[in-house]
Amino acid sequence: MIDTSRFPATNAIGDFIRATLPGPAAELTNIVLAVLAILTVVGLTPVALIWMERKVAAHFQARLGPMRVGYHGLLQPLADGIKLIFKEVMKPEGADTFVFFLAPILSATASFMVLTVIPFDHHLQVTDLAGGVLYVIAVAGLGIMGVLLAGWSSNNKYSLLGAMRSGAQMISYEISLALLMLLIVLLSGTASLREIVFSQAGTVLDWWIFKFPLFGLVAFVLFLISSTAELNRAPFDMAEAESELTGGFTTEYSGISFAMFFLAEFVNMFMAASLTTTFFLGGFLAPQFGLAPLDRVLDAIPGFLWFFLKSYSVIFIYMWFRWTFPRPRVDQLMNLEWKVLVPANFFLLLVAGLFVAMGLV
Amino acid sequence: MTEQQAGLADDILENGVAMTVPPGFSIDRRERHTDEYFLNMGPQHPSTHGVLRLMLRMDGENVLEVVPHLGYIHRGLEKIGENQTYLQNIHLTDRLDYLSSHMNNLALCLAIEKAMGIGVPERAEYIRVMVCELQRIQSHLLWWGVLGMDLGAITSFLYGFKEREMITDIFEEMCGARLTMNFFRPGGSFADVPDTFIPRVRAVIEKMKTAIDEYDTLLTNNVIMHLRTKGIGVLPAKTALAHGCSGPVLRGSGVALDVRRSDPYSIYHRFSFDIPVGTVGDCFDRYKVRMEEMRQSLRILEAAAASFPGGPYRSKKYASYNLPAGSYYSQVETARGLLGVYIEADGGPKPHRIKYRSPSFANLSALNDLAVGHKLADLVPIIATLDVLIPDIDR
Amino acid sequence: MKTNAKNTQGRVRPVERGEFVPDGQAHWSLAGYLTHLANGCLSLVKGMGLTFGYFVHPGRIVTQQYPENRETLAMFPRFRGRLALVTDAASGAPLCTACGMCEKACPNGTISILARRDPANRKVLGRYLYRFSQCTLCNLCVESCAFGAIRMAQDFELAAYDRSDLQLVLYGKED
Amino acid sequence: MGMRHIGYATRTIPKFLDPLPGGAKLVDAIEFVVAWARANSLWPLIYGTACCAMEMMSTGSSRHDWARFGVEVARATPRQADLIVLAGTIVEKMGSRLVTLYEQMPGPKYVIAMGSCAISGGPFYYDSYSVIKGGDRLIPVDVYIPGCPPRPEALLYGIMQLQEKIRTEGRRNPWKIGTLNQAPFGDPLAEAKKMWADLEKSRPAAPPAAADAAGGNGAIDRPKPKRPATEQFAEVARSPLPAPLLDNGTIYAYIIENFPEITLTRQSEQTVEQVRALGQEYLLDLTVPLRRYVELVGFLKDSELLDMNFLLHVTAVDRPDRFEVLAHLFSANQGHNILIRCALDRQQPEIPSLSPLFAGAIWHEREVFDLFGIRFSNHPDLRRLFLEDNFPGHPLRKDFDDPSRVVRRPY
Repeated sequence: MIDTSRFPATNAIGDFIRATLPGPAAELTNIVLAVLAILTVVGLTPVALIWMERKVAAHFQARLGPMRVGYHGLLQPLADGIKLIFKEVMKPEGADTFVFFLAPILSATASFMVLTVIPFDHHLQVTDLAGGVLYVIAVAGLGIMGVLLAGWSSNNKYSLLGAMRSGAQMISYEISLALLMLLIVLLSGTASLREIVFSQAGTVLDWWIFKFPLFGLVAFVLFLISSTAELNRAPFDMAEAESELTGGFTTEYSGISFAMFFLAEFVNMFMAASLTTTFFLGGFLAPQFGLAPLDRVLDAIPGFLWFFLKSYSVIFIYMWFRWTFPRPRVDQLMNLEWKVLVPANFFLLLVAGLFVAMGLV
Repeated sequence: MTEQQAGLADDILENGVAMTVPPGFSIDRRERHTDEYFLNMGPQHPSTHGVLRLMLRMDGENVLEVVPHLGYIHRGLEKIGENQTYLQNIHLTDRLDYLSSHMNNLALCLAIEKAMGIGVPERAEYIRVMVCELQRIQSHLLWWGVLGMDLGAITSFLYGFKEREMITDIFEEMCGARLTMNFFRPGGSFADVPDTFIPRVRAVIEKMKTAIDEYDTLLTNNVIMHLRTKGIGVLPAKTALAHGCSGPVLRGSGVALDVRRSDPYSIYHRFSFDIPVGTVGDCFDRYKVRMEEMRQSLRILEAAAASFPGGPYRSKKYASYNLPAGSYYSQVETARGLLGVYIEADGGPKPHRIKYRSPSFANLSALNDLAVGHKLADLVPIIATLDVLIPDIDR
Repeated sequence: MKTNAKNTQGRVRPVERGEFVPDGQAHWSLAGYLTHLANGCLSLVKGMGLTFGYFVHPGRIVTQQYPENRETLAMFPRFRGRLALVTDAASGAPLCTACGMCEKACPNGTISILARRDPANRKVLGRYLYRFSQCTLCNLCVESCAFGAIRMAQDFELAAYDRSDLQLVLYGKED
Repeated sequence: MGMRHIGYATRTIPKFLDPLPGGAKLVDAIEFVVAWARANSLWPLIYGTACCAMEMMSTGSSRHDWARFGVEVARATPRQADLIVLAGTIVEKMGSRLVTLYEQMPGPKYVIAMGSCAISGGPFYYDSYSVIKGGDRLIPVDVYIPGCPPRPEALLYGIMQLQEKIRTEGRRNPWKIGTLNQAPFGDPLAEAKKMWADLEKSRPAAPPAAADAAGGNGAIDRPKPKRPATEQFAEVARSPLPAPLLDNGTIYAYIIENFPEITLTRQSEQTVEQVRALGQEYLLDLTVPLRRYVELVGFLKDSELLDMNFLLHVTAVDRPDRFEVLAHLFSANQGHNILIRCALDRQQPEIPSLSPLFAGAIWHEREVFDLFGIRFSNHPDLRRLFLEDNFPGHPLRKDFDDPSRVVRRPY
C-alpha cells in the first residue's frame, strides 16, 4: 500500500470551518459549501464544454466556429443560455403536464448527483463512499428515467421512438459499463473512488490503462465506447438521431426545459470523462515518469488541475468520435453491445481474475 | 411531424378506435389488434431533402409500407413555360434540378437546336461538356456531403462543400451566378469562358484527386458506413427499369444506361469514360457508382482541358427563336439521371406544351419497393442514395 | 449490352464493394470474424486520423470572415447582384432609350419602362422601375439591350426590413 | 402575435421591477443583455424548399461558416428554433404547413425571407396556379434578402441586419414584427403603367427648361443613342452524332407491318421513305387509335427487335378539340425513342392505364389525371399527385382560369 498521509482527505477551508464553528454547524456549513462547489462545477462545465464542442467541431471541419460573440466566441454559450431562459416554454396539446416538466429536471439532477463522489483532488470530494462505484451505477441509471418520461409524456411519435431507443440503449450499455467498473474494482481491490485513484499511485505505468498490460488499454477503449453510448452521444445518438427522428425525445421541448436536457447532456459527458479519468488515468494524480526533477515539477501542479486536464482530454476524444463517425443503426448498436462488448468484458474480467489470483498486478 | 392527424379527418370509429387508413396504402382499414401505426415524415424533415412527405405504416421500428406525397413544391413550371418564350424557358429549367442547372439548360437548348437546325461551334461544345461534367462533380459532392450528414457524420458535409465551392467559383466567374446559371443558349452560351477557366479546372482536377481519397477514408471505407448501406434498399434491375429509374440509381442496379453513351449528345462520343455499375443494387452500390462517376468525370475534364480549342463560343444569334410546328425531344444525363425535354411547338415564339421528364420523379417512385422490410433508420440512406431533389419531381 | 458502333470508348465496369463487411451471411469462422473486426476498427482509426489532421493544421481552414473582410471582398466582374443603369460618362444621363426590349425580355415582369415625350416629342425614359423583389437575375434583359444601357451590378448587401424597399426606381425618382 | 409569444420571464420581470426606485434602469439593463443574447443566438429551423436552401447550406459550409455568428445550431424541430429562413418557393400546399411550423416555434421568433420566391413569388409570380406570392402573405417577415438565390454573404448580411433589429428592440424601441401582406395581388406591370399614365396626365405641360430640371431627360444634353458593337457569330452546320443501331425508317416499317392503322403525326406523306427523309433527328411521332393503344405499347415493349423497355413519360397535350395522351418509350439498350399519341374526347377523357406494363406509369398517369383531368381506367391508385384534393379544375388545360390564384402575364 502507498503512503496516503501525503494525501489528506480534508482541505484547508473545511479544516478552518471545523476549527472555528461548533461541530454540527461546521458540518452543515461544509455540506453547503460542498454542494455550492459542485453546483459551480455543474454550472460552468456546460458553458465551457459547449464552447469547446463548437470550436473543436469547427476545427475538425476546416472552419472557425463561433467568432463574433466575445473573443473567439467565448461568450457564445452565455448568449445561448440567456436566450433559452428568456424563451417561451411550450407544452404540446395532449402532453402530460407534470411528467413533461419533471423529465428534464430528473435528467439534470441525475447527472449532477454522480459528481458528489468524484474525487477532484485528494481533498476535494464531497463524500467518499466505500461503495462509490455502486452509487455511481445506481444514480447514473436515473438519467434514463428522464429520457423515457420525456418521450412518453410528449404525445409525439418521434419522441416516443427516441425514448424507447434510448431506454434500450442505455440499459444495455449500462451492463458493459458496470462490468468494466467491476474490472477496476477487482484489480484495485476497492469500490471507493478515492481508493481506486490511490491504487494507481506511482509512475504513469501504474495507471490501470497500462498497469493491466495491454488489456488495460482494451478496457479503456471499451469504456470509452460504452460511455459514449451511455451518454447518447453521436455516433450513438439514436435517441436524438436528427436525420431520422427530428429531435428524438426532445422534439417537443423548448426554452428552459430544453436547456435542462442540453445541460444534462454536457454534465453527463463531464461525468463520464471524470469516471474514465478516475478508473484508468490515475485521477487527480500527477503523471510521474520516474525522472526525479521532472516528476517534482509535475507533482507541484495541484491535483485538480491534472484531473480537469485529463477529463477534458477524454472529452476531446468523445468529440473526436462525434465529428468523425457516421451513426450505426439501432439494432446494430445492440449487436455491438451484446455480441461484442459484453463477451469481451467477460473475457477481460476472466483475465483480470487470473492476473489477480496469480498476483501479477 | 407537423401533421400526424393528416388524412384521418373522417375517421370511421369502431369502439372509439379509428379504423380509417390514410390514402394511398394497400390496406383498406386498420386491423384492430395489431401494433401497426402510421408515422408522418415531412414535409419538413431533415432527411427528406426538401419537402418530400412520406406516410409510413410501421410496426415498431420496421417499415411496412411507404406512401410518398408530392406537390409541396409544385410550382406549375410547365404551365408557366407555355406562356414564356423559349429563351425565357431556359431560365426556368434552372429551377427544376438546381444542382444540375447547366444540364437542364443544355437539354432545352438541344431541343431548340434540333428543331431549328442550329449548329454549335467546337469551342462551345467543349465548354458544354466541361461545364456539365464540373456540375456533375459539384452535384455529387453535395450529395456525398448530405448523405454523410444524414448518416450522422456531419463532418463529411463540410468536407464535401469545401471542394464544391471551388467549382462554384468557376461557375460564378464564368456566368455570374452560383446556382441558377442560365448560361447556355441555343448554339452556345451567352458569354465566353474567362481566361482563368482552364487553369481553374486543372486546379479542381488536382484537388479532387486527393479529395476523393479523403472521402474514401472518411466514409467509403468506414465500417459503420458499410453496415448502414450494404444490403439495404436492394433495387433489382427489372424493378428499376419498370419504374423508369435512371442515372446512378439504375446503374447501381447493374443496368449500364447512360445517355451520354447510349444516345450521345454534344461531343460526349469523343471522350473515353467508363460506366460504373453495381452488382447488388443496394445503397452501397449506388454510393460507389456515384463516387466512381466523379472520377470518370475528372477523366473527361482532363481530356477536354488538354484539347480545349479556340474559336467562337456560339453560333448565329437569332432575334427570336420560333420553333416550327412539330414535336421535339432531347435528353441529357444529369447528375440524377435521364432528363428529357419534350416540346410541342406550334410555330410561335412560345411552346404549346413543354414537358420535363425529370429523373428524380421516376427514381422516387421506386421508394416503396426499396424501403419495405427495413428499419426506419434505413430510410435515411435509401432516400439519400436515391438522391432525389423534390423541386425536380414536383416541377 | 449492345452499344453504338462508333461509340466504344470506355467500358462498363462493376464497382468494388470492399471486403471487410461481407455481403450476405458469411460462413462463420473465428479467424474471419476477428479479421473483419480488426479491419473495421482500423477503418475507424483511419477516419479519426483524417479529421485529426484537419484539427492540427489551422492552415487548412478555408473560412472567409465576411463582415471583417469587407475591404478585400470583391465579387467577380460578371457577378449578377442587381440591375443597374449605365450612364453616359460625360453628361451623366442614362443611355436608355426607353425602347422596352428589356421589359419584354424579362420573364418575371421585373422591369417597367415608363416613357414620356420630351419637348421635341421624342420618346424618352421617364422612369425606370425595377422590382428587385421579383427579379431572378437571369441576365436576359442585359442581353436584350441593344444600347448597352443596363448592366448587372456587383452589390450583394441588399437586405431590407420592408418589402417596398425592394421596388427600386433606377431612374426618374421623384417625391 | 401578442404578449403570449414573448415568454414568461420577459413579461414578468418588468412587472416587479418597474415600481421599484431605479427598477426601470435595471429592466433596461436586463433588456439589453437579453436582446444581446437573442441576437447572438439565432438557431435556425432546418427548413428549405428549393434552390435557396442550397445557398443556405453553402452559408453553413466551411467557406462561409455561419457558425461564426452562432447560427450553426440548426434545429430540426421548430420547438427549439428561433429563426425560420424561408429558403425557396412556398406553394399553396406547403403554405398551411409553414404556418403550423411558425406557430410551433416558441417566441420570440424571427423570419427571414430569402430570395425572390419567398419575397414575392419571383419567377413564379405570373401564370402559376400554386405559388404563394410572397411568404409574408402567410407569416410576418422581418428581413427580406433579394436575390435568386442570394449569395451566402448576402444571407450573412441579412442575418446581421436581423441582429441589428433585435439589438435595438426594447421598451423604447418596441419590436416591430413584420406585417402580413394582405393586399390583393394584381399585375404590377399593368398597375405601374396605369399609375404612370395618370401621373403624366396630371403633370402640367412644363417648359423645356423645367422638364430638364425635373427629370434630367430634356432633349439638349441627352446622349445620342449608340448601338455598341456586338460580337457577330457565323452560322454553324450541325455536326452529325453517332447513329443509333436502328434508324427511324426501319422502326416505322416494322411497326406499320403489325399496326397498319398507325399514322405519322403532322406529316402529309405516310411512307417509310418519308420517315427516312426526315432524318435521324426527327422524333418518331405516331398516332394510334385508342383501341390499340395499350396493345401497341405492349408490342413495343416485348418486341425483340425494338426492345423498348423504358417508359420515359406519359403526358398529355390540350388541343382545342381533343386531348392527346402521349406515351414516350425509349430503348435503354439501343438508344432510340418513339412517341405514341392517342387522341381522346374532350368531354369524357378516359384511356386505359399503362401501369400493368410499366410500374413507373402509375405516377405519370396520376400527374396527368391531376393536371389534365384525364381518367385512366384500371389504374390502381388514381388520386391527384401534386395538388390538394379540393383544388378546383385541372390547371394544364388551356381553358383553366382561376383569378384568385393566377395573375396572367400581360405580354
